[in-house]
Amino acid sequence: MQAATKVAQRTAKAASGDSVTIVSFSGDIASTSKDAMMAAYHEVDPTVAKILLDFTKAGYINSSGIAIIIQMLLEAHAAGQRTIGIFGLTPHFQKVFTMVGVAKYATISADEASALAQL
Amino acid sequence: MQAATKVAQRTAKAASGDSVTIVSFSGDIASTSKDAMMAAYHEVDPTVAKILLDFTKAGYINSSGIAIIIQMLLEAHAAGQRTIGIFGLTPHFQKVFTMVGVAKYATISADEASALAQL
Amino acid sequence: MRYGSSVEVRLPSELGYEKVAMSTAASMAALMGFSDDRIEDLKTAVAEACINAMEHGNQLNSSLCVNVVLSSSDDELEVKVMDDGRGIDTKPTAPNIDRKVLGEEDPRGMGMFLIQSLVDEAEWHKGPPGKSFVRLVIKLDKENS
Amino acid sequence: MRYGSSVEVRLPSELGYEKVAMSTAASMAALMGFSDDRIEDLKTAVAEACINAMEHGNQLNSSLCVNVVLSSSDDELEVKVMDDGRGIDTKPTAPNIDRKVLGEEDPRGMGMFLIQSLVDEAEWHKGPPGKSFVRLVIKLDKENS
Ligand SMILES: Nc1ncnc2c1ncn2[C@@H]1O[C@H](COP(=O)(O)OP(=O)(O)O)[C@@H](O)[C@H]1O
Ligand SMILES: Nc1ncnc2c1ncn2[C@@H]1O[C@H](COP(=O)(O)OP(=O)(O)O)[C@@H](O)[C@H]1O
Repeated sequence: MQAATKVAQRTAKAASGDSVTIVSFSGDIASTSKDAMMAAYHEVDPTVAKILLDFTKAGYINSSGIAIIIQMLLEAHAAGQRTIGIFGLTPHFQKVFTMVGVAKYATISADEASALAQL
Repeated sequence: MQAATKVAQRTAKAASGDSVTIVSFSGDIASTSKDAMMAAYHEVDPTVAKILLDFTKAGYINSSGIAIIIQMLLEAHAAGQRTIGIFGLTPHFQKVFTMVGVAKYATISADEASALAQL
Repeated sequence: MRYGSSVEVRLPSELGYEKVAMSTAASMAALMGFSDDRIEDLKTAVAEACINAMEHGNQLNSSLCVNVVLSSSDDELEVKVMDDGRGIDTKPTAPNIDRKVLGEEDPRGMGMFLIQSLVDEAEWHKGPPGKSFVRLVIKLDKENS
Repeated sequence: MRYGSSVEVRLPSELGYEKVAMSTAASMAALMGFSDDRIEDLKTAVAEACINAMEHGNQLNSSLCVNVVLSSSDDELEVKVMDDGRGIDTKPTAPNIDRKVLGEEDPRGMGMFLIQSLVDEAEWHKGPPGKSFVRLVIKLDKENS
């Protein structure tokens, strides 16, 4: 009943010159997305220090979906030196992510260009 | 309960060089639109021979709304030499207008440029 | 989608509310995987069925509801739109645009024809109050009707 | 909009169907003239309320329905989301992101908080089966909550 979450991974250069891994999610971001999203996160090379989560093509997002992102923040925090940024959320979901506190552990940017400029 | 139909009138040049009056409708095209739409049609100078009805900004269209357009075709037909074209419909409504026969009495074009090219 | 899930919506018999049923039906069809084109067809058919139920069935009596039941199965979505009127059991007839433009036929009278043209199955049933309905079906494997 | 119009939707207790309620609610709010921003707030609140009703109220028992009643008045839209569970009457608490990121708090548990934060009024009521509900209100004159 939920649109299967699809995942893609690519690399980009941050303003600082550092390499950044961008993980893009499309479809619904909900409880059913957990396996696909966490598998995609675990596929990123453990040595990668900067990750951007791209929600440009995400459709419906609910609080169980946000909990999956918090799970990533938890793992990144436990592992130490890894910076996570988020972009591509609509203004509504930028607000929602900020309300629940995600913005304290991940920079939320409107689009890829502004996300890369900050890393 | 229905979004009030708004109307605007302007003039353009057809490919033939003739002057064309474009009447644009926005909002819902439904039974409640009848007075506003027919008043707009009657405001067009009776000597104008070429009229385009612009639905680019129309939202919801139902069969009672299409009946108002047929009423315009009836009046144009009764008055004699007047050509009516329609543009700005989504592919779905281009299909629907064609199904009920409107395309027999009004050329249906995707956009303003192709509508003007045909007049 | 689990076989036999159904969603029910009740609307007041007030013009404009058909748009609420359109959204509900569109969303259910999207869950089932229908294409955007088919969803547009469904939306117009559901709107016309609801307008008829409000106007002709319930005579725009705002204390009467229009009841819309959306039932999904593996390969189709069935929509029943019920009203409290006596219903209708005649088949839709195609509008005659020549007669309409000549003023020989009411410019209206295209709703049932559109419903039948846009969906894969359409049937009208007369019934006791609250049980008159039109039943529409769109099929998942038949992307172009 | 006529004072006191209401729309009712019944959904199966199956995750994903909250999207149907979101569409219905969004469409009703659009008819009433709510801004796109407020409609987004309402959609998220309605989705979270339906998910809770399905999961916690109806324990995802697909034979139980979630009943959503949308009632409009001059200046507000009230949404009641009812389930067959025992309900809840505790107030939502704000998620503690520090504790979540440290693994000291479940990463979930944000639904009720979001509902309360996004709408103008939110109340949870315990009731007999089918009568436990959360009641949400968004107000037309209060464009930013
Ligand atoms: N639900 C209904 N109950 C009773 N009569 C109906 C119903 N739906 C349609 N009809 C009858 O069929 C006629 C044709 O309907 P339709 O093709 O939708 O066009 P319109 O509504 O514009 O008249 C209506 O005028 C009405 O007499
Ligand atoms: N409709 C309901 N019926 C019974 N309990 C509920 C209901 N809604 C919420 N709850 C309880 O409140 C808790 C918090 O809900 P919520 O903040 O939405 O987070 P989550 O659903 O992720 O746990 C739930 O875990 C559940 O115990």
